[in-house]
This record gives sequence, structure tokens and C-alpha cells, in this order.
Amino acid sequence: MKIVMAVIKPFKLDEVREALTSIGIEGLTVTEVKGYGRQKGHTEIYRGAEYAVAFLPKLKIEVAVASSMADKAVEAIATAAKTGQIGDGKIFVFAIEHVVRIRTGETNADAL
Amino acid sequence: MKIVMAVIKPFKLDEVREALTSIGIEGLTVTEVKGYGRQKGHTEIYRGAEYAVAFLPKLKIEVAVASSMADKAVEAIATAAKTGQIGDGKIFVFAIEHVVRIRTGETNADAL
Amino acid sequence: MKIVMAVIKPFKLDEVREALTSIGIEGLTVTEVKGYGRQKGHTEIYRGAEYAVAFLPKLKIEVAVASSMADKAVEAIATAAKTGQIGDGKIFVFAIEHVVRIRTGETNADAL
Amino acid sequence: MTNRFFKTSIAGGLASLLMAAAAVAQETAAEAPAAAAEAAATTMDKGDTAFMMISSVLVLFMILPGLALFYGGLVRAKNMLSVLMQCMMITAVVIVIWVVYGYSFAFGGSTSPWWGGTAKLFLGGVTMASEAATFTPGVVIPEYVFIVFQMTFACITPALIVGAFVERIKFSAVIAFVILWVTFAYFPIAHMVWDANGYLFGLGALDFAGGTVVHINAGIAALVAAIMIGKREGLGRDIMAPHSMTFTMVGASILWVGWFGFNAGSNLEANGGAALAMINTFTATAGAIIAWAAIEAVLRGKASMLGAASGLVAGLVAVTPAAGTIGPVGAIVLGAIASATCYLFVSKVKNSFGYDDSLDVFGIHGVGGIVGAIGTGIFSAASLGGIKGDDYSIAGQTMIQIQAVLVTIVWCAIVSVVALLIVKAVFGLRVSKEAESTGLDLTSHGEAAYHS
Amino acid sequence: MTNRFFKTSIAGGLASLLMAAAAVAQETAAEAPAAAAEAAATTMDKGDTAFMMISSVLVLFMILPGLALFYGGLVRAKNMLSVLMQCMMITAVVIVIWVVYGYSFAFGGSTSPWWGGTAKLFLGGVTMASEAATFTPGVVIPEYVFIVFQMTFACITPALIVGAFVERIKFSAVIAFVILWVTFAYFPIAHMVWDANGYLFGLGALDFAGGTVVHINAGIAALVAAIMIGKREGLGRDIMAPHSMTFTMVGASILWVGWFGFNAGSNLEANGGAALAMINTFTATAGAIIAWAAIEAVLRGKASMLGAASGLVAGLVAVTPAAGTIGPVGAIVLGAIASATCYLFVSKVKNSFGYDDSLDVFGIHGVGGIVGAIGTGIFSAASLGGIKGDDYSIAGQTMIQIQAVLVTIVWCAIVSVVALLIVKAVFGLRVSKEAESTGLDLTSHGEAAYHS
Amino acid sequence: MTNRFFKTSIAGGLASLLMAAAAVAQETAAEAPAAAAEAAATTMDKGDTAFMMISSVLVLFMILPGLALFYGGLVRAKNMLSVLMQCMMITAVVIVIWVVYGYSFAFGGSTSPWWGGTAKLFLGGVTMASEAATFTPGVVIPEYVFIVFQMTFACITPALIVGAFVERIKFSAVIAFVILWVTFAYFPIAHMVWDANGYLFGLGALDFAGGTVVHINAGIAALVAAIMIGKREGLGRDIMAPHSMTFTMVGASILWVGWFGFNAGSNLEANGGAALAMINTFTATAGAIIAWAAIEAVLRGKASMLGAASGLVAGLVAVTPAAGTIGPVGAIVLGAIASATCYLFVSKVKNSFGYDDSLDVFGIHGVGGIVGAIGTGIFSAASLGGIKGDDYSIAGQTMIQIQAVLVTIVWCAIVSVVALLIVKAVFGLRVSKEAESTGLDLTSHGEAAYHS
Ligand SMILES: Nc1ncnc2c1ncn2[C@@H]1O[C@H](COP(=O)(O)OP(=O)(O)O)[C@@H](O)[C@H]1O
Ligand SMILES: Nc1ncnc2c1ncn2[C@@H]1O[C@H](COP(=O)(O)OP(=O)(O)O)[C@@H](O)[C@H]1O
Ligand SMILES: Nc1ncnc2c1ncn2[C@@H]1O[C@H](COP(=O)(O)OP(=O)(O)O)[C@@H](O)[C@H]1O
Repeated sequence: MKIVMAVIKPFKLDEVREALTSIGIEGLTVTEVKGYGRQKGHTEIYRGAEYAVAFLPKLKIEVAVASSMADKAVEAIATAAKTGQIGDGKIFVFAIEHVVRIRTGETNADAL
Repeated sequence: MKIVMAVIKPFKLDEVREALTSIGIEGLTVTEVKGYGRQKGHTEIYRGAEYAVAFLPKLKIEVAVASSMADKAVEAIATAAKTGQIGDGKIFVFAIEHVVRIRTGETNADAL
Repeated sequence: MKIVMAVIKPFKLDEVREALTSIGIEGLTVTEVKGYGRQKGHTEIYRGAEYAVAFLPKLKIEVAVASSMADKAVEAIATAAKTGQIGDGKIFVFAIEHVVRIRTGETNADAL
Repeated sequence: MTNRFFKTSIAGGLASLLMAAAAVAQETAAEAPAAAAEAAATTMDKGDTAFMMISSVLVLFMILPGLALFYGGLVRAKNMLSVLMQCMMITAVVIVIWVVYGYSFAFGGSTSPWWGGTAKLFLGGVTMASEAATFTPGVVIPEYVFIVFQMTFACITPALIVGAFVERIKFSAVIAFVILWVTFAYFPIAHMVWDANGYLFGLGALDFAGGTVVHINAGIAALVAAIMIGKREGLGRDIMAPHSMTFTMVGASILWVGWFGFNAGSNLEANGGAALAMINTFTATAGAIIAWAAIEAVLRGKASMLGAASGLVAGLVAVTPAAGTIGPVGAIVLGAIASATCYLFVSKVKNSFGYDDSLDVFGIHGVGGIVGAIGTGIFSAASLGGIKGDDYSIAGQTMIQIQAVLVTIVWCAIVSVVALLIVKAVFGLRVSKEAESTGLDLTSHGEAAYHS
Repeated sequence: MTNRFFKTSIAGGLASLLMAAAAVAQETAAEAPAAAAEAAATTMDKGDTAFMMISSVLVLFMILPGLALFYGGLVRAKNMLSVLMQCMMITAVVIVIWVVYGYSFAFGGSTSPWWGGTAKLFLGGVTMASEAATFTPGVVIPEYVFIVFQMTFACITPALIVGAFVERIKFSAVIAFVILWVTFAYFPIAHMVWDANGYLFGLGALDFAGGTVVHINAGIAALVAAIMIGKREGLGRDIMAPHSMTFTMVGASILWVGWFGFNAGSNLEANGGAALAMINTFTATAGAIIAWAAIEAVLRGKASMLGAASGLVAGLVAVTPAAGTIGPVGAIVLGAIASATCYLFVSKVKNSFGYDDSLDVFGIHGVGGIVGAIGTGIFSAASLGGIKGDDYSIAGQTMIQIQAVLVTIVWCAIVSVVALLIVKAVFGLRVSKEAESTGLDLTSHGEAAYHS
Repeated sequence: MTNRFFKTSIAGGLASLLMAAAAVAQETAAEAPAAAAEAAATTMDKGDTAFMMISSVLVLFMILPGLALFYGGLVRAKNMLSVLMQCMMITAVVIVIWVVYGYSFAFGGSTSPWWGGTAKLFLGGVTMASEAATFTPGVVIPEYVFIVFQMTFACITPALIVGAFVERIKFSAVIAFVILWVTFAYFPIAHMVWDANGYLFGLGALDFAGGTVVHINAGIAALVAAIMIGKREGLGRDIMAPHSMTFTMVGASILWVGWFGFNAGSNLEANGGAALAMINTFTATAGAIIAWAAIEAVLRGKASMLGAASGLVAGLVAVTPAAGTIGPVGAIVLGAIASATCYLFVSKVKNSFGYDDSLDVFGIHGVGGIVGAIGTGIFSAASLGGIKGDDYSIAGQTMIQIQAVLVTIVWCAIVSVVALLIVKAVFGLRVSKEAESTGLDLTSHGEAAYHS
């Protein structure tokens, strides 16, 4: 099994969730994060104090999927989250060894 | 070494922490997240505007443990976080290659 | 490729980012987290109610890097985030299989 | 089910009630001239009228948003709106009740020592020209002004009780309880204390601005309610720290600001007497803030913001009955004593009992109110800076004060117990455990206080 | 570009304007004594003066921070500051305009039914000794007090409109629109309704505190603006829930508190008439809060905090024109009716149209204002508890009220359309889609409301 | 250690102090009639009394929660409570001091040009019947009202200084400094400026509502404190953006609202003079808001909310000494000039010095106060719309104004330096670096402002 972890623009969340649902993925976990990268931040001024804000609000999405689904999930996210503008974010995939559904104790594939 | 990463109901945090402490795990990192899954959300109405809130507040817990402890940690979390109601969450386990304790520079097992 | 994930003291963020930039790493994702470990928390009192706050505010940093850069990144973070005081945090390294840059569809090394 | 039904019938009943009301008000107006007849020898000063109108506005300000924020800031974010909503709805309901029968029950002019009778239901007979007496013979203010001023007192008192059962009470239960409670506890006690025919007035009890009527009354109801409703789930286990101390501080500040309307306004005239009440409302509060903070600094090593805000309220509560008769230096001392007593109670004594008076309504309004009532007997003496000279007996007056306190406690406790039993039987008092865990905002009101 | 240029020229123009102004004011002062000459037979009571000054302060309080918080709480966090800034800047700009020509256009003393003329540009001729009439012959207040009181009304009216186009409007467009709108809609309509020579005054329309001038006027402008400016990006798709219902509740509470200055102050004297306006401002609002909550409880099973706050405002709007002439029980009924109508409109009717009046300015101020204007005709009758006896014809007055409403609607709609077209041509109305997505705080003002 | 000891002794000292006080007050009361004897020829108007009481309440409102929120919103969340606490505790402490000796030192009736003497320690001799003069011969208000009004001024002035050293000061140091500072800077300067025997009063300096006494005084103390206490750790490196601009805006709005009590109340009577002060407090502020925003729009391309709020305060500061003697159009100009000067100072000049006057107390109150004091000399001239006619010399008066400013600066600077040196020696001024990094809320007060 894999976790597909993506950093996306916040307003793309609903589209990404729909894209995942449409390929049968019904669970995901979202975290508010701040991202630093090529997309440049902005400047805020409070009276005489000027702050360069380099970290921009992003959302991190984590989806655990069966290994066979990983590529489809990546593609779904990549398509839905794309605006073509700098700062669209990245997708990372890594392996997980074990999954448990707490409520039932089911493991691995059954737990997804 | 492994990271045991669990998504749980927020009010279960203290019980989970105690369960982990009782098997000798003394460190963990917690993140506020929003979860989407089988547990259905709720509806909020603000005058004429109705919003279906699909994402529910959850906590994500990450615990780095020696490989030999992973199963025990999973079990401890699973037991403590369980209510038997839908939305109890999931536990994911994945391997890590390297750990460093910043303060001392100790690595791997010593760093946990 | 690897993800170097570090839990650090919040006020060390800028130093860590500069350290990473200075070795050519230009992207990272930051999450506000709460940490539990050896560093002890504090007590808050509200009239007659006393609460022991065990979880302390920390930042979690995730940096995806080429495998060859992982050690350098770890070292850079470890050096920059160190105060020598308890609670400086930890660095975890794990492998990722696949990276995609959403904007361009580039993958792996090109996507970093 | 029950709940649904209740709401429907409330809504229906309300509609018919209101429709009938306009007509009734009109009829009784015809019989009104009597009330205004005595106007011959009276004088009305626009300065008094202006002062009393603004004072009334200040008391409303105390509730909305003052008290609502003070309390709301102390609960967890998931219950914020429920507190705000309870304060707002109590205010609205009591205003309507006040016009319909509350004013009459309290100040309807009957000679009974226990209630005001039914002569002024729907404010019958009151017109723009109606006058109400002040404490100076011959000096009057428009009766509408007196009605409004007293109305705000009737609104804030039940709203104070809310702090006892936040985070777990059913919304319908709050409203039903308040309706019963103001009817059988507040209106009669207001009559007893403030009406010239009232029982406690007759005894000679001093209660300038409502120490017994408002604070002890609310405090006792709160204690009873906290005990009968039971503790919040997770008390002592979960962290239930205030979600916004900032709002609590803003609420406390607004309480202070508004309390000048409450206390100085209780003089009914804009003169030196009001000014005395005003300065005492400054100095007692200052003494109380310093006392609480100083005690914390000594005992804990840190003076907390919530401590200062709690002292602030304790000082205001204590000076309420005393404001018109003690001196500004005596007020500092009274405030400090009340503050110290409340501190002791809420941070030491209370924990040894098992009840969950969540926001310390009894601990501050009840305890502070009792200290204030008794302190009024003491500090009103000219020898301690008060205005009561010559034939004033500290011991004698203090006995009367204690008697008034006891009557209030007993009456209020009985009404509160019965009212809660009725409400429990009809609607139930608490939400489900699941609703309590999710929070009242979503489960009782379908909203969340904060989004990004 | 345009934007930059505009700002530069505004700043430049302003400077020269101001420099000239002090001189002009001085010149005209020389010709002033005439105004004060009639002082012989007048009496001025310090109670009235005090009351009106505090009332003016209360109306400012309604805007800053009242309305600003009420509106600001309802938008997303990323647009909070833009709302606060719009309210503050509108207030500042209208104050300056009022002094320069607004007061003159509205109350300059001309005999035209449409405007007040230019006699009092730069408050020419007004001194500390100038007097303004009240509704009681011979009783006066300082003219500066009258100017200030009316000034706050001129400030709040355009600020109300803001709710229609939040989260997408250009800052320069707001300011330019407001300047045009107060000049061609507010000042003339204020003159028509409140000046003894005014057209609607002449018709005999009852509008005690500004139901038409303030609320219908703002409501119609809001409707026009919402339609012409278009919907927010993502409406119906994104979650646009209020970022802080707490602030919204605080804002609503402050609106209530301040509204006593607005309504009771409109009596211009601190007497029984002001007291009547005050009690009505309590009871109508209470009726409205209960009505909205009761309807929600029945229809949705849950009474929401935002519902109660919306009812609160609807009740205040409805009682505004009626406060001085209806009775307190009639006010409860009027408030409840207005609340129910607004509820129906904003949660049912509105959704079937396509426009995005984001914070329901039309749905509450427009609709509530119309219900209030008509209800004033009805509930002012003595038979329904009002003060209009004998020769009062409900039907006749109600027709006049409807006429006044229609005149206001037509006039205001035309001015609003034209003003928006001009502003659109000169500055454009909306920010870019990207700016809208990022939020106006960062893109229009270079700040963020919240940090840790 | 020291800290602990200090707190214990404060608490102990306070208790004995208070116990003694009630007795003293009583004794002196016996000698009081003299003060009231002159009552024969005086008139007291309830309109004035009402107005002054409400004005006093408005000034308290400026501090709590106004100033507390204005400042609190600008600091980081981890220091929020410390700011609120400092404002609240300063208010409480100064109230007690005022009653004990402050009023006497400032207005005790001595003929010294430097202080008021000891005749009214513990408000000795003051009763409900005592009278205080107004600016109209023979017209009086209750002395308690005067005491209360002036008391609120004494409270707000040291609270203003807080902005200079937030986020790093020791709590005990704030309190100790304030006690010394009001005693040796505020009370004497208040006497010098406002007492008929005062040195600056004698010179003929115009300071209607406290431009020198309050604003320049606080501004200079702030500058001295910022320099002596040193910069916050991480200044220029860390992001120290305001944690809640919303609270800052609410605070600024409340400052405006309350400032009408401050400025119009300084007229002591509810008449045309108060009305003039009121309209000027509207128009100067409006001019200042527009000026700051216009400058930012031109120079930065964006007008910020904080800019508008800063302009608002700058305008209020500038009009404070001038409110009673300039005209409403001149006020717009004065406000705009002050705002532009403050803008220039805080966003350009200040950065070239190295000190950390964190919330620009000097930059706004000091600089704005100086502009206002000098502007009062200029705009009071009838030729510029002011009320000073005929024999008024702009140049002459302006020289006097400058002299008053200089005296205030020198006196205040010396007292501030010495007071800070003493406090530093006894308690230390700053918390540890670690505490500063964790935040003062947890480390000084044991609380956190926000939880979920
Ligand atoms: N090496 C990295 N490791 C972790 N997160 C990264 C990395 N590079 C970029 N990110 C995340 O992706 C977001 C977008 O990256 P950015 O370089 O701004 O634009 P783009 O995705 O278009 O290349 C960043 O804000 C950051 O959260
Ligand atoms: N495939 C998944 N990947 C990541 N997180 C998931 C996944 N499925 C569920 N979750 C997380 O687990 C939480 C609980 O899942 P849910 O399906 O609601 O209930 P249950 O755990 O009882 O099956 C979700 O809110 C979400 O945070
Ligand atoms: N086993 C663990 N798994 C995950 N996170 C951990 C673990 N141990 C510590 N941490 C994180 O590291 C932070 C610092 O750890 P702590 O034990 O307090 O100090 P130190 O890093 O100096 O040993 C903790 O607050 C927590 O967030």
C-alpha cells in the first residue's frame, strides 16, 4: 500500500476530493500547511514595519491507497489540482507497510 | 525504525498518549487535521446559505519507534482510540531510515 | 528520493530555511504541530481550574530531496535548529518512490 | 419530539398573545389618567430623563455584548454561540414578559408586600405623559423611562445564571427555566426590595442597586442549577480552558462600563447622589482588582488576567447594594474584602464540593453579593465614611441586611428547585453526551462560531 | 494606473480643498448673526443638549465598531480588514463631505422641496451660539449638536450598503460610489423627509428616525449594487461561512445599543417622547428576535444565533420610522412581523433570484424598512396602541407611507444605477479574480487580519 | 525573589493602608462644610451632571477595553494578556492612588504653581453636596463628578505609555513605574496646566482637553522608556505582525467613541461649547483618517486599515488641546496635518533611529500631541475659523504653546528617566530572554489568551 501525499492550493480541495471520489477513493486526511518554494510570497506593512511573508498557505492531502491504485490517484490529483500557475504544488508517494482501521481492527486492504 | 501514524478522534488524545506512555513510548507529535471518510459530516445554515461540511476535525499522531515496538504501538493506539463508532480513524505504519535528535546529534535508536 | 521530516522549535524556522537554501534546497512545507516528549510543559490556572499542558508548540518541516542530498539536508537542519536545550526536536528520514510537480507534470528529480 | 412540539406551540401561542396584546394595551390606556393626575406638584428635569435613558442603555450594554462575551470567552470554542444565543434570547424573552406582566407583577402598584398585582398588565395605562417618582419628593421621571430601566435589570439577572450550566444545557430548558424563574423569583423579590410596600423594603433593608435582587438571587439560582444539572462531561479530565480570554476581558470591561448605568442610574436622578454611586463603582472595583491580583501574586507568584477580571466583577457585585450610602474609601476596602472572599471561595472552597458551577456565578455573584449586602450595613456608617449618621446602628442595620439575604436565599432556592424540576420533567435539562462532546453550537444551533 | 492617478489627485485635491475651506468658513461666519437672531423666545435645556450629544456618539458607535463587526464577522477571514476599512473610510469621507456641503444640501434652509441649498456650505454661519429647533416650539438645541447628530446618520447609511458587495469590490470604487450616492441620493432624500419644506414631509409621511431615508434607501442601493456588481466567485460552490460569528454577534449587540441614540435621539429632546421611542426600540427588537428564532425552531428544528441576530436588526429597522408614534405592545407585533417577513425573504425568496446581496442588506434593511414604513401607518393608530387618536386614518396614512416608500425606491434606484455606471467606467467595480481569490485584505490593503 | 517580596509587601501595605483610610476620610469629612459654604450663589444643572457622568464613563471605556484592545491587537498572541492586564491593573492602581493622594496633589486647592497640596488626601472634606466650578462663573457640578472625570484622565495617561515596552517588560516594573510616574509627572503637570494657580495655566497656554498633560506627557515617557528598556528580541528578524488587526480596529473605534467624553466632557457643561468640541472631534479625526490613507495610497499604492486607524488616533490626539477653540473646518486641516506628520515620523523617521517604541506611542501621541499643541495656537484664530477674535495673536499664543510643550517635555523626561532607573534597580525592567521568547502571558501571568 502507498500513501499519496500532495501539497496543493487551498481552493483546489473540493476539486481534488471529487476527482478522488470519482476513481473510488473515499477517504483522505487534510492538513493546513505553509509552503515555501518558487512561488513568491508577499509583503505586509504595519506602519513602519515591513514583513516579507515567504510562506504561503497550502493544503497537504494524505491518501492511503492500495499499491495498484497509487498511479491513478496521483494522476487524479495532478489533474484536479493543476492551474498551470506557479505554486500548484507537488505529489509525493511512499510505501506503507501496515494499515489498521481502528473501529474494526481490520488491516491492510480491508482497512482502506 | 518505523513511524506509526494514526488519525484519531480529537477527544481520544489523552487516552492514546497514556496508552503509549504505558508501553514506554515517551515522545509523539500531534497535528490538527480534517478527515474525510465514511463518517458523514454535518450541515450548517447561515441565513439562506447552506453548507455541507464534509471534513471533520481529527488529530494525526506520529510516533517514531524502534521496529520491534511498532506492533505494540499500533495495538496500544488501536485500543485506546477505539469507540466502535464510525470515524474512529486509521493507523498507518511506514519505515524510516534515519533518526537524529537535534539537541545531541544522537542517531537512530538512541534518538528515539 | 527522500523526505527529510524534522520537528523543531518554532522560532528556529527562519534559520533552518536559510540553512537549507544555502545548500541549494529551495522548497519545503511547514506544519504547526504540538509535541510531547522530554521537555516538560507548563501549568495554566483559570480561577480554581488547573491544567497541565503537556503538548508544546513545534513546527514540522518536510523537505523532499534527492537521495544524495539527504545527509546534507539533515546536517543543515540539525545545525540550524540546535539550541542545545531540551526540546530541540528530531529529524526523520524516509524514502519516497515518486514525486510529481503538479504544474508541469515533471516527475522525480525534475520535480524537486 | 417534545422539543419540536414545544417550539411550535410557543411560536403559535406567541402570535396570538401578541395580537391580543395591542388591543388590551389600548383599552387600559383609557383608564389611565388617574396615574398622571397627581402631576400637579411634580417637576421633571430633562437632565434626569437623559441620564436615566442612557443608564438604561448602559445596562443593556452590560448584557449584550458584555456578559455574553465575559461568559462566552470562558467556554470552549465549540460552545461559544450557545452562550451568546442564550444571553440574547433571555434578554428578548424577558423584555416581552416585562411588558406583558413583569412590570405589573413587580411595580404594578398593589399594596401587597409580595407582588405588584395586575394593574399594569401590558403596561396598561402608561402613556408618554405618565410619571414615576424618584427618591426626591416631587421630582419625577417619565414612567416609560423607569419601566425601561427596571426592564434591563430584569433581563440581566437571569442572564447571569447562564454561567452555571453552560456547555451542557438544552436551549429549550434555559428559556423555559428563565420564564418560570423571573415570574416566581425575580418579580416578587424586586417588589419586596424596591417597592415602598415591599416586605424587605419595609424591614429597612438597604439595597441601592440590587445586591439581593440581582446578584444573590442569580447566585443562588446558579448554585441550585449547577447541582441539579450536574457536571460537564470530562470535567477534571479534559482541558476546558477559556477559548478566548480576550473576549472575557472585553466582557468584563464592558460590565464595568455598563455598571455605572446600573449603579449610578439606580439613584434615578443626575445629582450628587448619583455621583457618589459612580465614584464608589470606580473605587470598589479598583480595590477588588488589586486585591485579587495581589493575593494571586503572593500565593501563586503570578497575577493572572482572569484573576483581575474576576476581582473586577466581584468588586462591582459587592458595591452594588452599597453604592449610594458608603464613601469612596470605604468602597475600596469593601471591594477588596469581597474580592478576597470570592478568590478564596472559587479557588479553594469550591473545589472541595463536587458541583460544577462552571463560570462561578455563585462563587462571584452569590458570595460577592452576600459580602456586599452585609458590608453595606457596615460601611454605610458615617464613622466608616458612609452617609448614615447619628442614629445609625451598624449592628442593627447589619442584622436587617442578613435577614434580607436569608429571605432572598430561601425564596430563590425554592423557586429554582421547583422550576428546574418542572423543566426537567417537560423538556429535560441536558443535551445528549454526544451533543455535549460535539458542542452545543453545532448540535443546538446548527452553526460554528469560527471559520477561516 | 487609473487607480494610482485617482488616488494622487484625490490627495492633491483634498489638500487644496481643505486649505481653502478654513478661510471660507470664516468669511461666512461674518454673515451669520441672522440665524441666531430669532433666539429671543427660545429655551435651551442642558438635559436635551447632553442627551443629543450622547445620542450622536451612540450612532457613531453603531458604525464603528458596530456595523463594521456585524458585517466583518460574516465574511471570510481574508476579507475582514477590507470590510472594516470600508466602514471606517466611508465614515471619514462622509464627515468631511457633510461639513463641506452635505449639511447644507440637506438642511441648508432653502425652501425647495428637493434640497437644502447652498447657504450653509462649510457650515457657514454656524457658531457655538447657533440654535436648531426641536419638535417642541421654542425649545432649541445647539445647532452644532443637530449637525453632528444628523452627520452620523449620513455616515451610517452608505456604510450599510457595503454588505451588498463585500469580498469583491474595489476599494476606490466603494469610496467613489459613496461620494456620488450621498450627494445625489442621501442628502436630497433626507431633505425631502425631514425638512419642513421637504416633499415627503409635506405629504405627511411619518418617518420618525429614518426608515425611508436610511434603511429603504440603503437597501435599494444595495440591491442595485448587488445586481450590477455580480456574484462572488465560487458562490454556491465554496464554503463562505462567517469567519467569526462572535464578532457578528458583538456587532449586532452594539447596533442595538447604539440604536437608542438613533431612535430616541431622533426625538431631539430628553422627555417622554424619547422614552417612548426608547421602549419601542427595546420591545420591537425583542419581538423580532423571538419571531426569527421561533420560526427557525419550527422550520429547521434549531434556532440559530445568526437568526436571532438577524431578527434583532430586522426589528430595529422596522421600528425606526415608527418608534415615536406606536405603543410598546404594538412594537412587539411590528417587530415580529418584520422579522418573519425578512426571514422569509432572505432564506426562501432571495435564493430564487440570482443576485448576491452578500450580507442581505436589501433582505433586512430594504424589506424590514418597507414593512416598518407601512407598519408605522398602521400601528400609530390609538386603537392599536399608538399615539395618533381621533382624526387619524390608518388607511389614509398607510397610503402616504407607501407613496413615500415608492418615491424613495425610485429616486434611490436611479441614482444608484447611474452612480455605479460612472464608477464602473472610471475605476471599474471589481478586483481581479486572482485578488478575489487571495482576499482583499492582502491585495487591496497589504495586510492580514490575523497572525499568531 | 525580589519580585515575590515586592508583591508580598505591596499586598500587605495595601491592606493596612486601606484600613487606615476609611477612618481618615471620615475625620476630614468633619472639617468639610467650608468647601460647600460658597454654594450660595451657584447653580447646578442636572443636564451638566448627567453629561459629565456619562463623559467619565466614556473615558473609562477608552481604556477598558478600548486602549487595551488597540494595543493588544498589535502584539503577538503570546503577549496579548499581558497588555490587557497591564491596562487593567494600571487603571485600578491609579484609581486608588487618585483617591488617596492624586486628586489632592493635582487639585487639592493649594496656591502653588507646581502641585495641589495635601488638603484633599483621601478626598477629605468631599461630600455628595460638594461642588466644583465649571468654566461659567456660578455654574457648578458635584465635586465627585469632577473627581471622577479627572480620575479617568489620570488612568488613561500612564496606560498609553504601555505601548512603548510591550512584549518584554516585567509586570512588577510596569506597576512600580506607573506609581512613580503619575506621582511625579502626571499630577504636577495636570496641576500646572489645569489648575487656576498652575504654572502653565498662568502663562496662558491653551490645552482644552489635555494635549500636553496627557499625550505629550505619555509620548515623552514612552520615548524615554523605549530607549532605556531596549528593543524586543528578534526585532527586524522575526515577524512581529499584529495578532489581530480586528481587535486593533475595535480598539481604535472605541477610542474615538470614548474620546467624545474626553474632549466634549472637558467643557464641563452640556452647551454649545461642548458641541463645538464634539464636532471638532469628529471632523479632525475624519481629516486625519483620510490624510493617512491618501498618503499611503499615493506612496505605497495601498491604503492600509492600520494606517487609517493610526490616522484616527493621530487626529484625536491633535484635536485634544484644540477642540474647544478651533472651528470644524480648521479641525479637518489640523487633523490632516497631524496625521501626515505622524505618518512621516513612524514610517520614515523612526526607522532611522534605533529605539523600539513598539506601538508608536511617541510617534503618535508625542508627535501628534506637539502638532496639536502648536496647531491650537494657530487654528484658534478667528481668521482660521477659531473662536479667538480681535486681540488674539497667533504668533504670541503659539510661542506660549511651544513653551508649554517644552516645559512638559523636560519635566516628563526627567521624571521618566529617574523613575525607570529606580525601578530597574529595585525590580529590573525586562523579563528573561527565555520568558520573552515564550511570551509574557504564560510566563508572567500563567495563562494563554486562546485555546480551541
Ligand atoms: N522540496 C520540497 N519539499 C517539500 N515541499 C515542497 C518542496 N518544494 C516545494 N514544496 C511545496 O510545494 C509548494 C509549491 O512549490 P513551488 O515551488 O512554489 O511551485 P511549483 O509547485 O509550481 O513548482 C510549496 O509551497 C511547498 O509547500
Ligand atoms: N484512505 C485514507 N487515506 C487517508 N486517511 C484516511 C483514509 N480513509 C480514512 N482516512 C481518515 O480516517 C478518518 C476516519 O475514517 P472514516 O472512513 O470516517 O471512518 P472509519 O475509520 O470508522 O472507517 C477520516 O476522517 C480520515 O481522516
Ligand atoms: N518518538 C517520537 N516520535 C515522534 N515525535 C517525537 C518523538 N519523540 C519526540 N518527538 C518530537 O520531538 C519533540 C522534542 O522532543 P523532546 O523529547 O521534548 O526533546 P529532545 O528533542 O531534546 O529530546 C517533541 O516535542 C515531539 O514533537
